[in-house]
Order: sequence, then structure tokens, then C-alpha cells
Amino acid sequence: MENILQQVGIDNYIYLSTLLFCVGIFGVLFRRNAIVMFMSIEIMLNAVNLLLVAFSTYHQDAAGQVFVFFSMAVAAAEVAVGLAILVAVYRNHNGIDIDNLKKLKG
Amino acid sequence: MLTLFYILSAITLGTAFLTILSKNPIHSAIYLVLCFFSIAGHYLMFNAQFLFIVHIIVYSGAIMILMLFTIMLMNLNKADEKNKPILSRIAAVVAFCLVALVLLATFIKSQPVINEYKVSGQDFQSIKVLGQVLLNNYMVPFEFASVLLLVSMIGAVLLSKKEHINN
Amino acid sequence: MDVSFILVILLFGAAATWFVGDKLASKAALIFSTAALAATLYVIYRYNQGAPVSFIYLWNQSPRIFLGFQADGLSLTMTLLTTALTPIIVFSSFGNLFPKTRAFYALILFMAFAMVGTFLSVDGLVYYVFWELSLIPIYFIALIWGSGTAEERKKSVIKFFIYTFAGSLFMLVAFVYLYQRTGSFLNLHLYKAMLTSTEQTWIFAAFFLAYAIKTPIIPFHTWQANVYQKAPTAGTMLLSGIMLKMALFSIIRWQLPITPWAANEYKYIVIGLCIAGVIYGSILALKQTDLKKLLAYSSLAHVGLIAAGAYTLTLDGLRGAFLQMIAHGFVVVGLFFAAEVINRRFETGEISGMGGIRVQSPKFTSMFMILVLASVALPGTFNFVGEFEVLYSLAQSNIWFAVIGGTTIILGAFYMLRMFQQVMLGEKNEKFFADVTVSEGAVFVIILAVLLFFGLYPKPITDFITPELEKVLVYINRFNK
Amino acid sequence: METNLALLLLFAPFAGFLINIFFGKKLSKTLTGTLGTVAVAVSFAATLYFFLQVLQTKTPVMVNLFEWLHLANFTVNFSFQLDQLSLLWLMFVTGIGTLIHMYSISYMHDDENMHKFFAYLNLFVFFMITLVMGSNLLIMFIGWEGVGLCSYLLIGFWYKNQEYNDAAKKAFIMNRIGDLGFLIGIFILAYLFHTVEYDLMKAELENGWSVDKAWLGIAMLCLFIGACGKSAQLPLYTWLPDAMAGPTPVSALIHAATMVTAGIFMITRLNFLFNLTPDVLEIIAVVGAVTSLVAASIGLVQNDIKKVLAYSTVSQLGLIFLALGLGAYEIAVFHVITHAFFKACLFLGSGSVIHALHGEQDMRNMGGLRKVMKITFVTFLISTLAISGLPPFSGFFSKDEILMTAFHHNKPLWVIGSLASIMTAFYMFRLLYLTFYKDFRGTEEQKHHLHESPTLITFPLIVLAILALVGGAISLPGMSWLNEYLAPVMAKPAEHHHLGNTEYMLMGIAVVGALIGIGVAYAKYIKKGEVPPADAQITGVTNVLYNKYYVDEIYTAIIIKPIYAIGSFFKNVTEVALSGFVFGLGRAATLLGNQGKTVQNGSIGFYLLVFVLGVCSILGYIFLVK
Repeated sequence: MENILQQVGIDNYIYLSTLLFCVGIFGVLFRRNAIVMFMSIEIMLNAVNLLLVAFSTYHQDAAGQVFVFFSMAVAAAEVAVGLAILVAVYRNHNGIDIDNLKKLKG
Repeated sequence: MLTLFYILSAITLGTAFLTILSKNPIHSAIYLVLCFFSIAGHYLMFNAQFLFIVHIIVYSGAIMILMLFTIMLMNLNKADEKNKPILSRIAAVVAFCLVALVLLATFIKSQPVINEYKVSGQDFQSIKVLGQVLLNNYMVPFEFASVLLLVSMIGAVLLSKKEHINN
Repeated sequence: MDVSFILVILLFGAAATWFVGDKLASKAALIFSTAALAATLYVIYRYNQGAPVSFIYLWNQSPRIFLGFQADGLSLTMTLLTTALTPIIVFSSFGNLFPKTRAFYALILFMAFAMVGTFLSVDGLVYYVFWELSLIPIYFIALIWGSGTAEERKKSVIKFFIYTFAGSLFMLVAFVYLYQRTGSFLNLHLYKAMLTSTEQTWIFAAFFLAYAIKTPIIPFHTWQANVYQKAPTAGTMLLSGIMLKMALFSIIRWQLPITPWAANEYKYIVIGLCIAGVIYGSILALKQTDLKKLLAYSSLAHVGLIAAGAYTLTLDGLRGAFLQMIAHGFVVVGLFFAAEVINRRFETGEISGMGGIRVQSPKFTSMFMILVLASVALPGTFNFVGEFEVLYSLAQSNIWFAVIGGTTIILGAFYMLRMFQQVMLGEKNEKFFADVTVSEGAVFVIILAVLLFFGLYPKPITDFITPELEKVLVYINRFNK
Repeated sequence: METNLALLLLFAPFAGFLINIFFGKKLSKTLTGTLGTVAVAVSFAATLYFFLQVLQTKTPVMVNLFEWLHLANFTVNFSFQLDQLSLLWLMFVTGIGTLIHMYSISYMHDDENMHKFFAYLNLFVFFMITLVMGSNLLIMFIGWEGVGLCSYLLIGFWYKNQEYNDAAKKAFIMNRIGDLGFLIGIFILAYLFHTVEYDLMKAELENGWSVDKAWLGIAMLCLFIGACGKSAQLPLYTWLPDAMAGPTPVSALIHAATMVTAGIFMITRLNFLFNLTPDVLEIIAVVGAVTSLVAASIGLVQNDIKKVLAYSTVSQLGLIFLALGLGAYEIAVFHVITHAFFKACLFLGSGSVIHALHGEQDMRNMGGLRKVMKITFVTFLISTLAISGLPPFSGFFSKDEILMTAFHHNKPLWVIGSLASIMTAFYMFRLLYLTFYKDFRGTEEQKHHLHESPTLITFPLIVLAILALVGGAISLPGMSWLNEYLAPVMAKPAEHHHLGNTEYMLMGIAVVGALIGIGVAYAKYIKKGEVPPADAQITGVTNVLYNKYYVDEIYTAIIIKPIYAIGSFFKNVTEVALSGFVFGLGRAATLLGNQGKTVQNGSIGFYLLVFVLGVCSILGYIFLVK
């Protein structure tokens, strides 16, 4: 089967995931809504995942895909716990504005 | 194929931006789903069938549903978020540009290192092969991942439970 | 039996002193410190017979660290000084009642352990660990059992701790760098390193900072007087009698042979500083109203001269510095003990509150007088031997060093006799001053016996250390053809 | 045998010291005193034995004990040398020492610490013997510092009085200034000769060992500074008058007869080196002459009987240094000996007077003692005549030799020396007249108790007076036994003065000068019957002289005060600043920490921004810049 990398090239994927990652960073810095920041983190994770898959194909090695699999598992766990924290924060502060969390400073 | 890549990439980046820029969290979530689907499209283009399916199930299915559910639970579906101070927003834009510049420049500079891609024709990413790799070589991490999920589940339950301070 | 046995005795003694409880602690400490002294004497006896008494054990492969305790003329002499002074210091504390007695005596033994370790180690890193380890007991001794209000005490003790600790860190950096260069911390390997002049300069400076603070050489001495005054006398004796000598010993053992080029290059600056300290300390001693502070500044003046002797890089200077280290160790312990004896009776450290003691206690006066005379290096006392050699070596470097450094014999006589006059002489004091007890007298007699014996017959020590010093001198001269 | 006897000579006084210091309190007073005296007498007997032996054999006795110090280019042994010079010195040290010990048995009998007194006195004799006997400079230095110590202990013997303690301290410290010079001199000599043994240095010089003349000169000058300290020469003489705070036997033994001659002994001992440095000799001569004049002028107006004698000692020592400076070592030694006789006698006589008056030392409160204290008076008169330089008393011969030598070498110095001699005659007779003539001016109480002193006191006086009378015989002009005796230890043969017209004329001038001094004193204090006025009424030049040219005050102002001022500066400024700097470092760290704390404000957005920028810069540095 014709492989996509022969036509698209690994560098295009690198640029794509770099940009995606930067968009994620931008989101984290730009917004103060905790849920949207969460989504931005997911975008960053996905950018990395995408690059892992691309290199997995490039090296023709399954390890990269296995890592992606694990990272998805971790992401799922993270989201579950993170959202639970957010719910707890929301209960206490009646909002999920990230600036409210300044109080957590020691 | 290249065209397809560009279209998908455009969707990915566009929806990602929209996710961030939408005022309403519900809209953000919807755009994010779209973004994830486009990424799944990339996986498909790589012929990574297993990941394609897992990705759709985990992200578009589980995670996004969880998020939407939370948003609705908290009744956040309105654009009442106060904007950050203008200074932080400028800082965010600057940081974004800077990171993008640095990362892209880094990769461009290291481009000569990348060899030309060669196909060996070996099957490495069919579900069957992956399953074997996962359950042979990565047996222990796999089990740990399950433990992790279990723990996170317990953690999530504990955290979101209403506290009874007096008890 | 090798030298590590001494360390074991001291460490075990510290633990045992802690466990026997408050009542027996002082006696246990005396027994163990005396045992350590006996062990040291035995080791020296064996060493003189040519038996191997060093202890070397490869502790860690990477980085290469040796748990090495080298027995040679220099380290054994210093070990003997430590183990000889420790029983004296322990015994001199018998007249005092301390809270938490067992901790006090255990810490003294532990400190002796750390100092003996410092003198014996040949591996730079182990040496450094012992060097820092010795700070911990003195910190607690001064903090818990010191005089003055807790707040003042804390201030001066913490200053002392941080100051000396900060200085030592530079030494650690130097050692790490040397390890990078030579792949070893062993002193013999370091002696052979052919360092460039820039490297030597920096390493010399790093060592100098550590030693100048500990010695102390002006202008790094500001911790000294307050700590001496605030610490309990046993602590002050440990500090001035032995701990300062750690730095002076290390100059000869580590600094000079490793960086001889820099030592030769910056000789005059360093000696100048040391000599300036002699005058500075002497003049400040004149202005002190507190007995222990006065002794502290006199100590500053004396160690300045010792350090100056060591930095002349001549055999006479090194030997004189070494002899003077031992002599000063005994004298200063004796003097601080005299201050303690007065303090026990008058309960003050202020000179103005003393006077008229001679009428009441002639024995104490005689002993104190001889100590004062030894301190001003009257010929016939051990101090004269050291001071003479040091001044002679200084005269060979530059006659003015000897003239300026020699003012110590004038200024020293000035402040010591002035102190003696104000403390001891004059009309009878209204407060009762009992003459020395048997145990106090025993301490004085031992110290005086050592000072007078070696003052007239220093040959045993000289013969013991000279071959080693000649070896050191060979390393020092390897750059200066 | 010889070694043991030499050690006996050395250690007999030390044994006396040990016994007295440890057991003296339990022994009876007479016994401690006797012990002390016997200890010194044993030394004297041993000295006599050696003296007679060396007189015959003419070879010195050497005793080598063991190695003391070992330095890179020289070693120092505990070794002793009994040659003509040291034996001569030992003769009068132990001889006069014995007499003064004997005297002290009676003099100090009422003191509660008599055993200590004898212990210290014995220790002093021990150190003096060490000083004289040592065969190298360092052994001499042991004795040198040791006698300084004993002088300190004995001046401050009545330690309850802090003024006495001040005087003791002053003596010790001024001596130490000289000692530093001595020490530096030893360093240079050791460096030049690679030895500090006298004989070896001498041998090296004879074998043509080349010596840097400039350094040798400096060394000799340093040694001379040492001698100045010990022998109370300008500018270090001020301790000696103050040292009169000690008991009178101490003044007689230490501060007149023996210790203060240590500097002269040292210079004589090293005459072969001093001969090589004529410049230094010239300095010595000038310093000696000036000292003799200055001290004599101060002595003119002093009213304390011991102070007058003290200044006279300084003045006489100055004359001796003048002789040394002229290279006439034998004459210096001669005058040392005669001076020891008559000055010890004078001090002991004044002690007898003070004893009779129960501690009164002011001459304004004396007078008329001639009738009561006959023996004291006669011996005192003989000694006074001797010091004034009237023939045939011993002082005439020695002093006249000095002046004669000065006349031949350096006329200005001769004038100065002669002036000092005239002054000496004046103030000594002033002393004599005020003390012994006219009527008693003290209280009735004192008058009632006036008595001649016991035999133990008068016997030494008589012996010393006889010696002062006939002592000149050892070196008569023209036929000097002393010059011959000392020839082996001198590098140059003694100058022989041909007794011509000039010489007789000089003698005549000296005698006339002395007579003028005596005459003026007679006119003033016998004819007119003047008594020196009370302190407050002293004015003009007399006041300056009475206050000793304000030298002590000047020293205080230019040396002591500045040292204290510097001390205050160090204590209040430098120490505080240094301490402040160290604490300042600590405070700076705290301040920095407090500033840094505000950065940690809890805003996650800010953390992230910094984090991102940090990652950017790291990546940029690693991948782009490098």
C-alpha cells in the first residue's frame, strides 16, 4: 500500500503538530476559564500524539503507537480527575475562574 | 493525498483556534470534537486503524462527553467569562508567536538530519500486531495503565462527592 | 591496631556517654577520651617502630572515594594534640553543672572524633565531611550551654556557623574541580597534579577563604570574639585549642602542596594579611573589657603569626607554625580554663569586676602567671620555640615582616600583663576567691608541664615532624625550580 | 667534674628558687633567707674555683648539654662557656648577689611573702648566670628575658599597690622593645653566620667568612637597641627610675649592679663584631654620652633618695656605653665592676636609711642621720667619693679612663662626659648632705625610732665600701691587670695610654671638676642650709628637670595614647563595619528572598507564561544559539 509519508512528508506533520501544540499553549495562556484551559491541554496532548504516530510510521515501529495508546489512557485518567477537581472548585467558589485559585498559594 | 492532508490540517488548526476563541464553552467543546475528528482522520491516513478507533472512542466519545456533561452540570453554557487583562492577553499572543517561532526554527534547522522515508513493507500497525506487541512487550505498563484508570476513577468519585465537613 | 581505632573509640565513646545517662556521663567521657589518648600514644609507638598503622579502604568506586586515614608525623602529632587536650577539656568541665549533661559530654567526644578525622583523612571528600562534621557539635555546645541571653547567643552562633560553613563550601568546589582534573580525591594524587597558574590561583583562593575564616585571619575574624565569649568554656577550648588548628594544619596539608605556585605568587599578600592580624588583634585585645574576649583577640594575633609562618613556604616557617600550633593549643586551653576558674568564683567575665585575687590564692596566681608568660613566648616555654622559628622564617622572607610580626612580643606583653594586673593584682577583693581545687590544679599542672618540658626539649616533636615537613616542602617546590 | 661543677654553679640558685617557692611558706623566715643566700654563695664558690682555674690555664671551660633548637641552617645547643669575661661577670654577680641576699634576710624580715622574695631573687641570679654563661646568643636570650621577668616580679613585689604594678609592667614592656631588637639582631646574625655560637662566629670571621657589612651593621644596631632596653639608655631608660618601686635590695642587685649591665656584657661579648661596624660604635658612644648627661641633669633635682640613685645609675651606664662606643671595652668592664661596688653600696646604704625611717624615701624629711647611723654613713661617704671620682677611690680610675679615651677620640663627647661627671659629684653630695648632715627633719615619731641597722645589713655595706675603696687596683693606669686578663676575649688589644702631661692634666681637670661639684653642693646645702622646696613650689628649669623633661608624658602622648586611640577606632569602627558587612550579606540574602517571594504570587497564568518563556529560551539556546 502506498504510504502517506511518501506523499506528504514527515516535515509537514512536524509543522502541523508544532502549530497545534502552540495553539494549545496559546489557549492555556489566553483563557481563564478552567474548562477551556483543559481543552487546550487536550489539544497539546493530541499534537504530541499525532507526532508520535507520524514518527511511528516513519520508523515503522509499533512502539510509537503503543505510547500513544498509553498517553490516551493517561489523558483519560487526567481528565477524569481534573474535571472532578473542577467540580469541587466550582462548588466552593461558584465559578471556575482560574484566578480564584490564587488562594491555593501557600 | 496531499490535498486531503491540507484540508484536514486546515480543519484541525481552524477548529483548535475556534475552540480557544469561542466565548461559549459549549461551542468550544463542539469545535474540539471536530478537531479530534480531524486528528482521527490523520490517524486513518497513516493507516493506524487501532488508534483511529481508540481515539474516537476515548476522546470524541468519553472525554468530550465528560466535558460537555461537566459544562452542563455547572451551567456554564453562557458567555459570562470575564476577559483576562489586556496585558496578559498580549503576553499570551507574544508567547504563542515566540514558541511557534522557536519550535519551527528548531525543526527547520534540524531538517537536514531527517532521512528520506523508505518503506520496508513490513506490517507493524495492524490491530493484530499491535495487540501482540502491547500484550507481550508492554504487558506490565498495560496493567499499570489499568490500575491508573482505576485509581483515577476512585479519585474522581472521591473528589466530586459532596463533602460533609461536620462528619 | 591502626589509626581508625582512635576514631572508633571516640565515636563509640560519644554514643556510650549518651547512653550511660546524666550521672555517669562526665566520667564516661573522661574514660573514653583518656582511652583515645592511650590509643594514640600506642599508635605513635607502633608508627615509630615502623609498623603500618594507616588505614585505607576504597569506599566508593565512582566517584573514587577512599576511607583513608593516613598516619604520618604531622597527622599523628595533631591527633595527639586533640586526644591529649580532650581529656583535659572534659576534666576541666567537672567543676561545672550542666543541664543535659550527657548530651554535653557526648558532643565533646563527638567533636573530638570529627577533628581527629579531619587530621587523619587523606581523601579530600572524607576530609571535607569530617571538617563540616566538626561544626555541628560546637554549634550545639555554644547554643545550648553558652552564656548571655539566648537571643544574643543564637545570633553569634548562627553567624559563626553560616560564616564558616560558607567558607568551606568554596573548598568543596575546589575539591570537586580537582577531582575533575585528576580523577581522585587522594592528597598524594592531588599533590602531583600539574595545574595551570589560573587554576592554582582559583583553587588557592577557594582554600584560602575556607581556612582564613576558620583560622581566622583578618578580615574574616568577626565571628570569633563573640562566639568565644558566648560559648561555654569547654566549647571555647575546643574551638581555640583544636578547631583553629584544623585550618592551620590544612594549610600545610592541603593548600600549600596542591597550589604551590599560587602560594608563592601571593605569598606577600597573604603574609601581609596575617601580620596585619597580629597587630590588629593585639591592639584590639588592649581595648577589651571582657576576659574571654581579650583572650579571643590575643588568639587572633597568635594564629595570625602561625599562619604567616606557614605561608613563608620555608622549612623553618612550616616547622615553627606546627610547633606553635601545639604550644598555642595548650596555652590557650590553659588561659581559658583560668578564665573559667575565675568565672566559677566571681560569676563574671568582666575584667573590671575582678582584681585582688593574688592575695587570696597564690597557687592559682603562679599558674596563671606562667600561662601568661608562655603566652607572651618567654624563652623556656614551648611558645618561644615556635615563635622563634616563625619569626626567623619571616625574617628570611623580609626583615620587615619579622619586625612588624615581632611587635607581638611587645604588644602581647602589654595586653597580657595589663590583664594580669587588673585581674589578679591589687588590694584584696571583697568577694571570696578560693584557691584552686585539686582537680583544677591538676589541669593546670599538666598543661604547664607540657609547655615547660617541650620549651626546653622540643627535639622529640621536632624530630617527629621534620621528615614529613620536608616531604611537603618537596611538593611545594615542584613548581619553583 | 668540670661539667657537674658548672651545672652546680648554674643550678644552685635555681634549686634555691624551687625550694623557696614550694616549701618556703612552711619554713621559718630566717631559714628561707639563709637557704637563698647559701644557694648563691655556692655559686660564688664555684665561680671562684673556675676563676682561679682559668686564671692559671687561660683556657675557657666549655659545657655542652643537649640540642635545643634545630633550624634549617643552624642549630642551637644548651651549651655554656666559662671564659675570662663570663667569669669576671659571674664573680661580681654572685659575689654581690650573696652580699645582697644576706642583707635581705634582715631587710625583708617583716614581709609576709619573704620566701617569695628570696625565691624570685634566686631565680634572678639563676637567669643572670644563664645570661652570662651561655655560649651562644639564644642562651643569653633566655637569661636576658628571664632577668626581665624577675625584674618584673620583684618591682611588683608589693603587688597590692597598683602603681608599683604599673612600674613593673612598664619595665617589662620597655625591656621587651629592646628584646625585639635583640631578637631581630639574632636573626640577622644567624642568617649571616649560620650559627649563633660566639666562638664559631669568631672563628668564621678569622677564616675569612665574607659578611655583608650593611646587614651586619643593621644587626649590630638591633642588638644595641636590645642593650638600650636592658641597660636603660636613651630612649628606653624611663623604666629604671620607676623600677625603684621594688624593695631596695632589688634596686641594688638588679637595677644597679647586675641586670642593667647585661647590655654592656652583650656588647663586650660581641666586641669582635662591633669592631667591624664603626658607625654603630659611634651611635653607641653618642647615645651613651647624651644619656649620661640627660640622666645626670635630672638627678640634680630629684628628692626621692632612690630616684637620685636610679638616675645616677642611668648616667653611669651612659658613661660606660660611651666607653663601649669608643671601642674601649676593657675600660667599660672596669667601670661596670667599680660601679657595681659603689652603686650597690649606695643602694644598700639608702636601704639602710629607709629601713631606719620605716619606709621614708623623701630626702626633704631626712637629715642628721650621721650621728645615729655611723656605719651606714661612713660606707655611704666612701661610695659617694668613689662615684664622684676622687682619687684614690675606685671610681676615679675607671671614670678617668673613660674620659681620657673620650678626649683622645672625640672632644665633644669628652666635654659631655665631663659635665655629667661634675653633675654627678654635685647631686651625690647633695644627697649625702641632705640625708646625713644638719638636723633631722622628719616627725618626732620617726626620730624616736632612729637606729643603726643590724649586722646583717651593715656587713655587706662594709664589704662593698672596702671594695669601692680599693676596687680601682685591678686596672691602674699604666699597669692594668684587667686589660691583660681580658685580652683573650678581645678582638683588638687594649689601647695603651702613655701617661704624659696631657693625661695628668686630664686627671687634674676631672678632679677639679668633681671638687667644684662638691663645693657647690656644700655651699648650697651646708653653708646656706637649703632644703629643696615642696613639689608645688618648684618652678622654671628646675621644674622641667624635676619632671624628668616630661619624657614619660611625651611617651604617653605619642605612643600609648595613639595605640589606645587606634584600639578604639578598631573596636568601634573597623570591627563594627566588618561585622556589619558580614551581617549585611545575610540581610541582603533575606531581602532578595523577600523580593523573590512576591514573584510567587499564585497566578497560574503568570507561572505558565514564565514557564513557556523559560522553555523557549532553553530550546532556543540549545538548538539555535549553540
